[in-house]
Amino acid sequence: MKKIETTLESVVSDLTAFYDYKVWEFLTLNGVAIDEGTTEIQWIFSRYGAIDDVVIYYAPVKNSETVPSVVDLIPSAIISQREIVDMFGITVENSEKGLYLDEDSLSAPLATCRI
Amino acid sequence: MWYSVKKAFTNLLSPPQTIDYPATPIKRVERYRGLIEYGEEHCIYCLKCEKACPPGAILFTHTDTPTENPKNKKSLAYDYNPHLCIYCGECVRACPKPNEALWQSEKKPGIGVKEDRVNERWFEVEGRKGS
Amino acid sequence: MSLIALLLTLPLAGAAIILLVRAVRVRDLLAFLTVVILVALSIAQYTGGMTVRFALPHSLHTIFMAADILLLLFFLWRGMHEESRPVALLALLQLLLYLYVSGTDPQAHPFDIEVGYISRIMLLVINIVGGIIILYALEYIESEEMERMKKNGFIALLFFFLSVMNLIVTTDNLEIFFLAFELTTLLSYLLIRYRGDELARANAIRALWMNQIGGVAILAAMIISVKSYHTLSFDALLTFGSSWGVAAIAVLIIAAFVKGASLPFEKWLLGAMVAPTPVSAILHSATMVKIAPYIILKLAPAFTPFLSHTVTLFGSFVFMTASVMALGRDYFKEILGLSTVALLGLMMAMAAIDATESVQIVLVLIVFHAISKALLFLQAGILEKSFHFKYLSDFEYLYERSPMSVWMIVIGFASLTLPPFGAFWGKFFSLELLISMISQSPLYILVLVFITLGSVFLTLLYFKVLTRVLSHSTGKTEKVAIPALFRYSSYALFGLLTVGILLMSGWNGVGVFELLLPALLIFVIPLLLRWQLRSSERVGEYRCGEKDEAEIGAYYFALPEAQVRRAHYAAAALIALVLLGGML
Amino acid sequence: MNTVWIILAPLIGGLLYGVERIVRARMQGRKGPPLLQPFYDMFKLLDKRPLLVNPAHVLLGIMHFITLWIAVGLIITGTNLLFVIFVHLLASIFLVASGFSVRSVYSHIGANRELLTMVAYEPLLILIAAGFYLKNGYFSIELIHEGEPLLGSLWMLFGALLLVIPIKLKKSPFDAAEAHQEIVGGVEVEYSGVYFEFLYMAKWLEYIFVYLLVILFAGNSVMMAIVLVSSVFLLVNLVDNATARVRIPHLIAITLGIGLTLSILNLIGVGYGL
Amino acid sequence: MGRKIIDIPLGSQHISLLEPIKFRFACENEKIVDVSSDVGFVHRGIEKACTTKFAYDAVPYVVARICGLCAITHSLAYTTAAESLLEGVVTRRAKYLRMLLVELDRIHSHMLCLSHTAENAGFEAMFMRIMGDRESVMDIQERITGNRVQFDYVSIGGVNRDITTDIEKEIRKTLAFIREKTHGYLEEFTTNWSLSLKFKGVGVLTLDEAYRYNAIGPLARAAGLATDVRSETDYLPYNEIGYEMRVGEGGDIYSRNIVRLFEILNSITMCENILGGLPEGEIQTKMKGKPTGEALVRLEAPRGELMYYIRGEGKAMLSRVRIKTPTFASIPAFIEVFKGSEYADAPAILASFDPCMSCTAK
Amino acid sequence: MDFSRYRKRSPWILHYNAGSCNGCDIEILAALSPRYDLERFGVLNSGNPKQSDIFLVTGPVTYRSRERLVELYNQMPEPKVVIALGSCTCTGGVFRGMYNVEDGIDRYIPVDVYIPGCAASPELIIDGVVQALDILEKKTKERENAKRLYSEPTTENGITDRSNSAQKIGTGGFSPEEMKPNSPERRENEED
Ligand code: SF4
Ligand code: SF4
Ligand code: SF4
Ligand code: SF4
Ligand code: SF4
Ligand code: SF4
Ligand code: SF4
Ligand code: SF4
Repeated sequence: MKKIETTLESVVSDLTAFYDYKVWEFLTLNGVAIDEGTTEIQWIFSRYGAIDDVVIYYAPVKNSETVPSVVDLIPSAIISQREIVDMFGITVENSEKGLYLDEDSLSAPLATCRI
Repeated sequence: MWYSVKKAFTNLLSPPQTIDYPATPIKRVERYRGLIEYGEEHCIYCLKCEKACPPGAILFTHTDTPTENPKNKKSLAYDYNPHLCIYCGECVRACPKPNEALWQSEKKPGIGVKEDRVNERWFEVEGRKGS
Repeated sequence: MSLIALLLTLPLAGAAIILLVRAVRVRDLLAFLTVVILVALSIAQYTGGMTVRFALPHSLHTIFMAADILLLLFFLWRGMHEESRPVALLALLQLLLYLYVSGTDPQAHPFDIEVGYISRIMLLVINIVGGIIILYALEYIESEEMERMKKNGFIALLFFFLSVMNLIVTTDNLEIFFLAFELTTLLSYLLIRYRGDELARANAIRALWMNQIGGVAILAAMIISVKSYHTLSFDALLTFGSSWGVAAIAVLIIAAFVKGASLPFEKWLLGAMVAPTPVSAILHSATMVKIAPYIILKLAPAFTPFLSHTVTLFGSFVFMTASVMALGRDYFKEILGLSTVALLGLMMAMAAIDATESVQIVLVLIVFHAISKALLFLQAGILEKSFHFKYLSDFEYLYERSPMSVWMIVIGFASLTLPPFGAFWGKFFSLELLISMISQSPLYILVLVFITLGSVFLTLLYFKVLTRVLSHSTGKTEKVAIPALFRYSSYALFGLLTVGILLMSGWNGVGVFELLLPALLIFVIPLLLRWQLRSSERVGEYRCGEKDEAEIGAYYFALPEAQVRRAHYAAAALIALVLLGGML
Repeated sequence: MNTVWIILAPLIGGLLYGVERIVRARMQGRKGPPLLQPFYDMFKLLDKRPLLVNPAHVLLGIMHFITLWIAVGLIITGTNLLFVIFVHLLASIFLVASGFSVRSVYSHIGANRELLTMVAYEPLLILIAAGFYLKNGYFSIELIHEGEPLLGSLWMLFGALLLVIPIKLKKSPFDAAEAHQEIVGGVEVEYSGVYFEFLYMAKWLEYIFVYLLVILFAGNSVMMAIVLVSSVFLLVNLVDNATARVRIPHLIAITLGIGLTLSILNLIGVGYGL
Repeated sequence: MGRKIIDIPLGSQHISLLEPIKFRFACENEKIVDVSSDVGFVHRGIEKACTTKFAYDAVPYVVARICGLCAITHSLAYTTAAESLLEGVVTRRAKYLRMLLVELDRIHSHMLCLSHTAENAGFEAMFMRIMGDRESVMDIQERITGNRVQFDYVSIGGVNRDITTDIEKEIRKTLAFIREKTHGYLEEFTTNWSLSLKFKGVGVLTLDEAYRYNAIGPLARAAGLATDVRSETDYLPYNEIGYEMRVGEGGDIYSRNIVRLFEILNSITMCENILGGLPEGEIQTKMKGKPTGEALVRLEAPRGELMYYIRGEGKAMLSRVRIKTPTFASIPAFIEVFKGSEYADAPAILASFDPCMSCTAK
Repeated sequence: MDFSRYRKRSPWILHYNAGSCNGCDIEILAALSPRYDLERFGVLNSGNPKQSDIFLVTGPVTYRSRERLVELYNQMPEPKVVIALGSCTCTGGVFRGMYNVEDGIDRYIPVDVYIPGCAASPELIIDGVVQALDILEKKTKERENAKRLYSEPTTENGITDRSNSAQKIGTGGFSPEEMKPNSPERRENEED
C-alpha cells in the first residue's frame, strides 16, 4: 500500500499522468474524516495481476472546497463520487446528492462536522 | 435441450425431492445455532453477554421482583428477544459460564403473531433500560 | 329515370346555390335539405330494385366533349404554370389521344346510363355517407381561417363531387366515364390544394399527374374498343371477350389501380392528407378510391383466368404490403390512408375472383369500409380541431377528455375487422371463398397467406392506434365539449353501421344466432355489470411500487426503406404482368 | 348434452390445468400443489375485496372470457371451424384491448406482445381450417368429427398446430406474452380479485380450446383422440420444462417460418393429391 | 415527428428482483435506448454504525449482514484487516477453514446466480434443478457453521468451529455430487438452443469497456479481462490449493455463465485440496491490543473484488470502516451494457451480472 | 357463500425487500425450490400486489423503501396478511438503531406474523406461512389502513380511490425526536 499525497488542484493532472486504464484498476474513492471540518479524500488504485500493489492518492479537503471530478478519466468513478457527496456532505463537481440519502435522512453521516 | 427433456421425463417418473414439512419433520443438523437459553441460577450478572450482543437482543433491566440469585445485586431481570437476536453466538462466547448460565440450543425460535407485540414490547424494555 | 337524373343534377344545383348564399345559417339549411333529398333519392332508387337503362340526348354529348377538351387544356395549363413536366406531358398526351378518339365514329350506343344492382349500392354509399360527410364539413370548414366565399366554395365542390361520382357509377359509356374520371381528378386536385400552401400545391400536382395516368389508360381502352368493335359501351366491351377486348380491359384495370392508389401509386392518396379532413374523408370513403373496386367488379365477368389470377395476386399483395407499411407511421391520417390502400387491395383481389359470391363480398366490403373510414376520418378531424392532435404521439389523455371520440375510433376500427360488423363478414367470406378456390389453382394458397397475414397486420395497426387512445387512469375527468355537428355526424355513421349489421343477417347463412346471440352475450352482460363496476373501489396502476408515472408511447414496426422500394417494384412488376396478360 | 359440456368446459379446463401443475412440479422434482388447486384459487379470488383500475378495463376482460367461452361452445356444438377461429380471435382481441385500456406499462407491453403472437399463430390456424376444408369440402366441425381421422393426411398441419399450442397456453419457449419475470404477467397485471378470476378461468378455457382443436385431427376415433391429447400434453410439458423463453421476433420467425412452410406444403399436397 | 418513447420500469419491486433497485428503461418498442437507475434503497448506514455502535470485535457479525450471499467474504475481509492491526497470527488451519467456507460460498452463490439467470430467461425447470442441487451445498455449510446463510463463522483470531471427520466425509460426498451436476449444467448451457437464443451475443460487455469501467469478477473475466484477487493477494494461500483463473471471451451472458460454471468446478477442486491438506492446529488465537493504524484488504467475493479499508486509533471503536463492494463498482458498467439491448432480455442480463444491492448501498 | 376456507389453500405471495441483507430473500427462493416446495400449499410467487394475499417483507425498512412498502401494501386487496420475515424485519435486527432504518416494518404497516431468524431458514418460513394461513382465514374483508405515510383514500360519490394513498415523505414529515425508536409520542401516534 503506497500513499501519495496530492492536492485538489493537482489531483486531476496527477491522475492523468498516473492512470493507464489497462494497467491500473480504479478501486474506489474513499473518504476519512480526519478532524473537524476536514476530510481526507482518497483515490485508490491497484495494479492488475500484481500481488497487493495498491496505490492511494489522497488529499485533505475542507468542507467548503469542491473536489474535482475524475469521471472523464475514470468513468466508473461516477458512483463513488456521488457516495462521497452523500456521506461526507462535501461537494464534488458534477455529482448530485441523493444516491442513498433521502430528504429526512441524517445528512453527511460520516463527516465529523455537520452544520 | 435433450438433457433437460430426459431429466424432466425421469423426474416425472421418480419420487420428488420434496420433504413434506410440516407433515414430515426436517432433521436439524447437530450444533444448529438456535435459540439462546438462559440458566438464571448459574448467572453471575456480569452483563458481559449484554455488552457483547451486537443487536442488543439481551437486556438486563431493573425489576421490582428480583430473583433470589445472590449475584443479582442490582435487582436486574434478564430479557431476551428472539426476534431481534441474529443467532451469532457472541453472547455465549462472552459468557464466563457458558453451557450453564447461557447457551445456544438447537431449538428453533417460535413464530410471533400480532398479539405477541414483538417489537412494541421490546421498545418498552429498551425504554426501561434507557431511563 | 327521373330519380337518376335528379341524383345527377341535384348536387350540382345544391352546389350552385350554396356558392351564392352568404349567410351561414341559410347555407347550412340548404346543404342539409340537399343531403336529405339525396339520401332519400338514393334509397328510393335502391328499393326501386330494377335495372334502369337510358340514353342521354345527343346535345349533351357535345357539351361533354367540350368539357373534356377544356378540362385537358386546364390540366395542360396547370402543368405549364406549375412547371410540372409530367402533368403537362400527360395532359398533352391525353389531349392528342382524345382528339383521335373523338375523330372516330363509334356506333350509337343504346344506353349512356345503366343502373344495375352494383350501381344502386354504389349510389347508396356515395349519397348517404358522402352526405353525412358534407354535413360534417359544414362545421369543419367554419373553423378554418379563410374567406366566406372560399368556405362556401369548399362545400360546393364537395357537392359537385357527389354529382360526378353519381355519374361515374351510373354511366355505361366509356366516353362519359372518361369525362367523369377526369372530373374526379380535377376535383381531387382542387380540393387537395385547397389550403394553398407549398405542400398542398406540391401534393395536388402529384395527385394530378398520377391520376392522369388513369386517364391515359382509359383513352387507350377507348381507342382499342373503338378500333376493334366500334363501340364505347362498357357492356358491349364485356361481351366481346376476344383478345382485343381483354387488352382493353387490362388497360382499364390500370386506371382502376391508379384511382385506388394501389401500391406504386399510393403517394397521391397519402399526399391528399394536407387537404381539410373532410376531403380525406370523402376521398377515402364515398368517392374517388371506390372507383377502383367498382371498375374491377364491372369488368370481372370478362376476365381471363390469367387476368383474374394476377389481379387477385396483386390485390392481396397490396393488401399485405400496405398494412405493413402503415405499421411504421405516426401520422393518424396517414395510417388511415394506408389502411384504405390495403383494403382496396383486398376488394380488388376479391372482385377479380371469378365466382358468384365475390360480387356480394366486395359490395359488403365497399359499404362497410366506406362507413367505417368516414367515421374514422371524422374523428381525425375532430381530434385536429378540438385537441390539435395529428400524430399518434400527441394523443395524450384522450379518453379522459373525450370518451366519445375514443369509442367512435374503437368502433371504427372494430367494424373493419371484428364480428359482428359487416367488414368482418366480408373478410370472412373472402377467406372461405379463397379456401374453396385453392383446388382451382395453387396460386390461391399464396393469396390466402397474403390475406391472412395482411389481416393480422391490419389488426396490429389498429391496435397501434388504440394503444394511444384507449388507455386511461382511474378518476379525474376533464371533458372537452365537441361541437354538435361533429357529434351528430359521428352518431349518424355509427347508426348506419348498426343498421348495416341488422341488414347483414340472412346473408350467406349468417343467421340471427351467429350474429345476435354472441353480440348479446358479449356486450349486454358486461353492460349490465357496468353500474356495479362504476361504484367499486379504485386502485392505482402497478408501477413496481413507485409513484412516478411512466411514459407510455406507441409501437412502431417500421419497414426499412429498401424493403418499401422492393415492394413497389414487386407491385409494378405485377402490374406489368396484368398488362402483359391483357396483350397476349 | 352439448349444453352440459359447454357448461362444464371451464371446469374440465381447470382440472386439466391442475393436472398440468402437478406434472410440471413433478418434472421439476417437486411435489406440487393438490389437483384441485386451480379451483381453490378460483374460490379464493371470489373472496377478495374488489378493487379495479377503471371499469372499461374490467369490462373488456369479462368480454374476453365470455367470448372465449362462446368460441369453445361453438366448437362443441360443431359449427363452422373458420368461424370458430374468428370468434377466438375476437376473444384475444378483447384481451389485448383490455391490456391497452389502462395506463400501465407492463399491461401495454403484454398486450402488444399478445398482438405480435397473434401475427404468428392466426395465419396458421386459418391454414389449418383450410386444410380441413380441402380434405373434406366443408368447415363443419360436426361433420369432421363424424369423418375419418385426418391425422394421416394433415400431419404437417398438425405439426403447425403443435407450434401454436405453446403460444396459446403460454408455455416455454413461446410464453413471451405473459413473461412474469419481464412484465409480471403482461395483460393480467392490473387485474385483481374477482376480476382476475375471469382471466384466470379464461386460461382454462384456452386449454379446452386448444385440445379440442387437437381432437379434430382424430375425426371419429375416440381412441386416437385420447392418444393424441395425452401425447400432445406430455410433449408440450416436456418442452416447457426444457427450454427458455424466446424473444418475440424469434417466436414469430420460428412459428411463421416453420409453420407456414409446413402448412403450405400440406395444402398443396392435399389440394393436388401429391 | 417526435415518436413517443416507452419508459419501462424495472423495480424497485419486481418479480425478477430479489432486492430493490430501480431502473427506468427508455425504449423504442422494446429496444432500450437509455437507462436511469436508483440504487439507494438498501442504504442502512452500516459504515457509520461500524464506527459508532459496535466495538471492533462485534463488527464481523455486522458486516456479514451487509449481504447474505457472501456474508463470509465480508466478515473475512474485515477480520483480516482488523487482524493486521492487532498483534497475533492466525493459524494455518484457521486460514484453510476460512478458505474452505469462502469457496463453498462461491459455489452456492454461483449456483444461485446461474439458476436466477435461467429463471429470468424463462427457464423455470433449470432454476428448480439448480436450486434443488444447491440445497446440498447449503446443508454442508449448515453442518460446518450451524446456519445456512449467515455463517458467523469467522471471528477475529480465527474461526468459531472446527470440522469433524464426519463432516469432512459429507463434504467430499457433496462435492462429488455437485461436480457431476455441474457437468450437466455445462452441457445444457452450451447446447440448449433456446438458451443460446437468449444468451449468446446478448448483454455484451467488450474487453475495452471492461477495462474502462473497471469491471471485476466474473463480469470482467467473461469479457477476457484477467483479474481475480485470488491471484493478486497473499492473505490466503490460494497458490497452495490449486486455484486456476478462467477467462472467457465475448463478454455476453453466455460467457459469464460458462465462467461461473468453470469457477464452480475449480472451487470444488480447491475444496477437495483443502480437505486433503488441512493442517493440524488451533482454530483460534488470542489477538492482543486495540486496532491502531490503517489497513486495506482485498478479497475475491463471488461477484468480484471486495475491499475493506479500516482505520483505528487504539480504541474499541474504529474510526473508519470503508467497504467497497463488487456490485457497487460495477453499476456504471451495467448501465452501459443495457443500452441497445432488448427489454425482453433485461431481467436475464441483470441476473447475469449477479448484482447485490444490499452491498451496493450498505 | 362462504369461501373463506379456500383462502388458506391458495395463498399467493408478494415479496418485497425493504432493505434486508438478502439472506432471507435467498431463503425464500430456497423455500420455493424442490426441497421445500412452497407450492404444495398453493403458494404462487405472483410478484404483483394486486394478485397477492400474503405480503412477505424482508428488511428493516430503509428510508427510501418506506413509501414503496406502503404503496404495495395498499394495492393488495383485502383480506391479506403481512409476514415480517427475519429478525431485521421484525425489529430491525442487527440494523436496529442505524440512522437510515426504521427498526421493523410494523412501524409502517400492520404485521400479522413475525418470523425470527437471521437468516430465517426455509423451515421457519414454512412455519410462518402456515401460521399466516390460519390468520388469513379469520380475517375480514374490511380495509386495514397502513399506519404511517398514509393519506386517507379519497372518497368521491361513494367511490373510494386508494390509488394515491402512500404519500411521499417530506422533510416536514416528522421531527427528529419523533424518529427516535423509543420516544413515547412515536408510539402514541401509531396507536391511533
Ligand atoms: S460545525 Fe461543528 S465540527 Fe464543524 S467547525 Fe463548527 S463546531 Fe466544529
Ligand atoms: S446470539 Fe448473538 S444476537 Fe443473539 S443474543 Fe447472542 S449475541 Fe445477541
Ligand atoms: S455473560 Fe453469562 S454470566 Fe454474565 S450476565 Fe450474561 S449470562 Fe450471566
Ligand atoms: S411467467 Fe412465471 S408465473 Fe407466469 S407462467 Fe411462467 S413461470 Fe408461471
Ligand atoms: S427469483 Fe424467480 S421465483 Fe423469485 S421472485 Fe424472481 S422470478 Fe420469482
Ligand atoms: S444478486 Fe441476483 S439473485 Fe441476488 S438479488 Fe440480485 S438479482 Fe437476485
Ligand atoms: S456483492 Fe457484496 S454484498 Fe453482494 S454478495 Fe458480493 S460481497 Fe456480498
Ligand atoms: S434477518 Fe438477518 S439474514 Fe435475514 S435479511 Fe435480516 S439481516 Fe439478513
